Amino acid sequence: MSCTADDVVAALRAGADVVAAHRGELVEMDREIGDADHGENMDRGFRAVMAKLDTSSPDTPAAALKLAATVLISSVGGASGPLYGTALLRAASAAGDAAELDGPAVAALLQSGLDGVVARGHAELGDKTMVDVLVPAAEAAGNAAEGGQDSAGVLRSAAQAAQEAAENTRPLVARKGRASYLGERSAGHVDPGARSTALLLGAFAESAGVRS
Amino acid sequence: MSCTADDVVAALRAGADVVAAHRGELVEMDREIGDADHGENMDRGFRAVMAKLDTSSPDTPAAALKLAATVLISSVGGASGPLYGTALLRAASAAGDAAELDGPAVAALLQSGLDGVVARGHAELGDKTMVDVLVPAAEAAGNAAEGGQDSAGVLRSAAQAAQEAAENTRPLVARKGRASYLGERSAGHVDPGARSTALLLGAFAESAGVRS
Amino acid sequence: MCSANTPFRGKEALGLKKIINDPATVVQDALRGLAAAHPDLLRLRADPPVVVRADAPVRGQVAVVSGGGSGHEPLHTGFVGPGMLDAAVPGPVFTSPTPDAVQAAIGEVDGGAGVLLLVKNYTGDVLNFETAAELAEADGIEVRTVLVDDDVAVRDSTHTAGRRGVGATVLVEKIAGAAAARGADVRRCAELAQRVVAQARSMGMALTAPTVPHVGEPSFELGAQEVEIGIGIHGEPGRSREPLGSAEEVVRRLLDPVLQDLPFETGDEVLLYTNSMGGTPQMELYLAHGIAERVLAEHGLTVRRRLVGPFTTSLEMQGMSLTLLKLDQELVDLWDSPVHTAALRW
Amino acid sequence: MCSANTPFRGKEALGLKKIINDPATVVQDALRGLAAAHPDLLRLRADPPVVVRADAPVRGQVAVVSGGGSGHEPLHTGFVGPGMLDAAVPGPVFTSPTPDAVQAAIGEVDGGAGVLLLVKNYTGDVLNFETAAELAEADGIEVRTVLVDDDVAVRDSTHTAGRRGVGATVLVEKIAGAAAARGADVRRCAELAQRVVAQARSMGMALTAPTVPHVGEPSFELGAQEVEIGIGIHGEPGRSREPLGSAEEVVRRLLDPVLQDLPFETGDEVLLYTNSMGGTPQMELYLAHGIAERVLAEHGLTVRRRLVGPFTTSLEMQGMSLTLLKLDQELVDLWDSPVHTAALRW
Ligand SMILES: Nc1ncnc2c1ncn2[C@@H]1O[C@H](COP(=O)(O)OP(=O)(O)O)[C@@H](O)[C@H]1O
Ligand SMILES: Nc1ncnc2c1ncn2[C@@H]1O[C@H](COP(=O)(O)OP(=O)(O)O)[C@@H](O)[C@H]1O
Ligand SMILES: [Mg+2]
Ligand SMILES: [Mg+2]
Ligand SMILES: [Mg+2]
Ligand SMILES: [Mg+2]
Repeated sequence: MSCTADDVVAALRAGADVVAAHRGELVEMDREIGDADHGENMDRGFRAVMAKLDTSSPDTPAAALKLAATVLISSVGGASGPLYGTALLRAASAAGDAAELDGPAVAALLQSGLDGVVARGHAELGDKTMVDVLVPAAEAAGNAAEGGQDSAGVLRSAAQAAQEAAENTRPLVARKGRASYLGERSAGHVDPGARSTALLLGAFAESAGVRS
Repeated sequence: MSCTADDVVAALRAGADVVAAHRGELVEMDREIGDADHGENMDRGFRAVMAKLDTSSPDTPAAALKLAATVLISSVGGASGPLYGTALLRAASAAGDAAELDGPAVAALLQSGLDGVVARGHAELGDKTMVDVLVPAAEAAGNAAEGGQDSAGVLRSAAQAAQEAAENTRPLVARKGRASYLGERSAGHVDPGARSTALLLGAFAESAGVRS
Repeated sequence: MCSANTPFRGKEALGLKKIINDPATVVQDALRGLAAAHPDLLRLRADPPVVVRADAPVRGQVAVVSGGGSGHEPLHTGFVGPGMLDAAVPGPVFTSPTPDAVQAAIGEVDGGAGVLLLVKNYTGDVLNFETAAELAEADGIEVRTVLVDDDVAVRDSTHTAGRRGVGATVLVEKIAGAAAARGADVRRCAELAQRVVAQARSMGMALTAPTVPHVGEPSFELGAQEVEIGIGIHGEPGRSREPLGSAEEVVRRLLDPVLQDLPFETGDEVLLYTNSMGGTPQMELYLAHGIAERVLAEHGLTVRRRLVGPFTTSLEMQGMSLTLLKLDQELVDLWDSPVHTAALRW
Repeated sequence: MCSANTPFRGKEALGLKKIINDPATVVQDALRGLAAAHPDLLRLRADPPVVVRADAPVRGQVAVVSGGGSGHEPLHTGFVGPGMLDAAVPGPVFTSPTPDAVQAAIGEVDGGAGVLLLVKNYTGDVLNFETAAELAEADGIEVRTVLVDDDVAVRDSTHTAGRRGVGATVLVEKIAGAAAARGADVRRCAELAQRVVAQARSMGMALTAPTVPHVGEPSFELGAQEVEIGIGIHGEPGRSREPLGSAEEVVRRLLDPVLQDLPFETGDEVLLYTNSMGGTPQMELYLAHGIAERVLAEHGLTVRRRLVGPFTTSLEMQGMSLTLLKLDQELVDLWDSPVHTAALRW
């Protein structure tokens, strides 16, 4: 199976649902090592994306991704808004005007998204940010695509890697983002942005799996 | 026995001790229906009186009372400072230049003090103030003096009446002083100024009893 | 000696969570900081402490003096300076200053044109300032006293202590100070102050209680969603305890009795003073102010002047009060006159 | 739709003890009150909300714009007006505004002489303002950005997010605004702002935590006598937890790292800014200020200018920060230049 514009929209809806369901958890995680708004920010952003999708129907995957990107940038604020926004913008560029995305295309999208986040936020692996999830997720996606998986399979692999990678941020000492102000005291907590990335990838994969 | 300048000074010392010992209680009583400073105010004032007595030795009862009055006025602040100060000033005037005070003289002093408080604060019986203690105390003192008691006996009668009168302020609704702002909610608490008056009269009586 | 038996309870013993050294010296320590911060505006006369305008006495000009217990800052010390107070007399926390402190203040600022005492109507303040006025008059200084009693939370009656002075105090100090700066005589300054008192009404509420340093525990206890309506500014409990409700409800509960009391009428022009009790953040205060402006517009009142901020506080207490002053052109002009103090400046 | 599954948690559900109507609209509601209170100074552009100087754009003058998450009031909205900010962009509570809000602000105030963006150094603010600057430049507006990063509680390094912007922000806004009002070009305004950043250092502490309206519980928990040293202004926990100690100890714990960092040296002239985090009453703040003046004198520093008050706050958080700015005559002159805003005026 390949991934159409409708599939991307469905994935975004699944993303909005998972963010809404985990809003409190993400706020609490950010309260521990940040400023207690990550769940609020993400929820505000994804609600805005949903509201926008009520009145517009993007006709390519790229258009859907770009819509989400611009709405997130103009509604989230905070660090995560521009970072997720950039990731989706870059993914949209990578999707070009294709009507459907196959496994390798989805893997390439993820890699582009990751590159966008790094270009914007300058975080390295181990800085305890969403990058710590995106790197192994993009790598797993690439491997799955090389192994001949379709778009749903690629997303499944990315989501699995992401799940574990988010948990692996727990022992790290943050060097980027607000948690870095805590120094050593940031260790012992999962990074909220890492967690939301894993949640989103999980929701995307599940949505793709159901529809495929 | 009659009451000399030294006896007045000893009574003031006993007053300072009882105020210091009940400082917290008076603060707590004032916290309930006032602004939580009556114990603090009285303690500050009586410490100042003691400090003054370290360097001066009044040679008549009137001089001792006047010393206490002026120090209280210039160190207590709040409502109780001018009221106790005025009471002692009036008592000093009533004492004239007598070297010793007999029973009737002590009773007259108490009445003068009460008159001063009423002149200054315009409180009536039942307004839930120190007046509610001073009125029965002065009356008991007058009766005791008429009954032939000496100064110690007069003070003992005043103190006994005061003790009961303070407790009797509990059900009253305050109409003067800070507790009046509470309206009906002031009922159910003993008035702190009534309590400090009873404590002071008790200490004066005990001091007189010991020395006589 | 008694002092040996009762060593002063220090900050640690009280478990006080405050940025202070010693509850016994907190007022003086804060005054030293105030004087250090504003050497151009004021100076500190020590023992009894009085905050005096730097260039006092101003010859030939009425001196305006106020004071009262500490813990309401910037009231009164933050209002010392040209166009407002010539001196402020800070008592201990929530306790009136003594007559000799007030007398010292009068002595520092009397410029030969008389002294106006602005006194919040609390028994302690009234009695202590009264004595000081008598002493100063005995020294040949012309003294007038105006009592401020604007708090509609307290039922007024000749048989009670009367209403408390709260928010209107700042307005009275500003307007009387402006009149003095313009050369009005002491009688006229007192008349204007009296007019502000007559035309101003206030009502306050608290979400939390203040903790007086020497007491060490909150002045009253409130439930998680309970507020004190009709709170004073001394940590004295309010008139009633009620559930918090929305900001809209809070503002209406404060404004309704204020509007009825004077009464304020359609077409009146007013000054609206939205005051934080200290701990309420600016976000909540402006939010409440916006609602109050809307409610007054509903009543056909025109808000011509505003004051929003923590000006009449009760230590760290969270809560707010609303004060309405009926304006006329003369009061507007006096309000607009220049003022240069630590807390109000234009 | 997801919104049906997660109805916004209202004030009652959260058990919030705040004077607000709804956590979802608290920022807008407060801005409406601000605009109602200061019609002469500023106006509110709605959706995205931007607070704009009443007479903007000022033709031919550099426009100075700042912003960031709400909850730090009067920062930044209280500093909009002649001599300081042309616009402030308030984000949600403790959350950076979005690029389109910043872009809207730039559009409202650009007077043809370029726009200076003053941005506190937090990843979110940096990224969102950066995007806005790119968008404005694409529209042909000359934009310069100066990052404020004065918090010595955060160790600086190229491998981290860098230092936070805290107290110095007010000083930068005042001085850059004064330069713009005097007709300096945008390059020069940016240079001056940069110089203030380079010469300013801050350190803060908290006695209590703020409660973000949409969160409903305090941002961190502290023991009865515990304080957070090196606190930020977003409810993010500080660098370490320590026993409170005396005010003297508190002030030294804040000043020592500040003094060492620049370093400040004997003979330096400085501006000392003693800031309340919101809930700390003025009495404690001035008390701490007085100690700080004394400690600086011990180090041979001359305090030439002061600012004392709640200007860089974190909702109702109790605590304080100290900021030291090394002065030269040019900075003193710019500091002294007229300013007319809701929160600073002279
Ligand atoms: N420089 C960065 N690079 C990548 N991710 C970052 C960076 N800074 C922060 N983040 C991510 O953003 C998350 C925080 O987002 P959020 O709480 O919404 O914004 P803010 O920190 O502005 O409050 C962090 O948990 C982290 O994963
Ligand atoms: N008008 C008055 N007449 C007589 N006593 C009064 C009057 N007003 C107050 N008091 C007494 O003063 C006491 C309070 O004293 P204190 O707490 O020291 O002063 P304040 O009320 O100014 O804080 C009251 O308990 C009451 O007994
Ligand atoms: Mg956050
Ligand atoms: Mg009292
Ligand atoms: Mg008192
Ligand atoms: Mg944030």
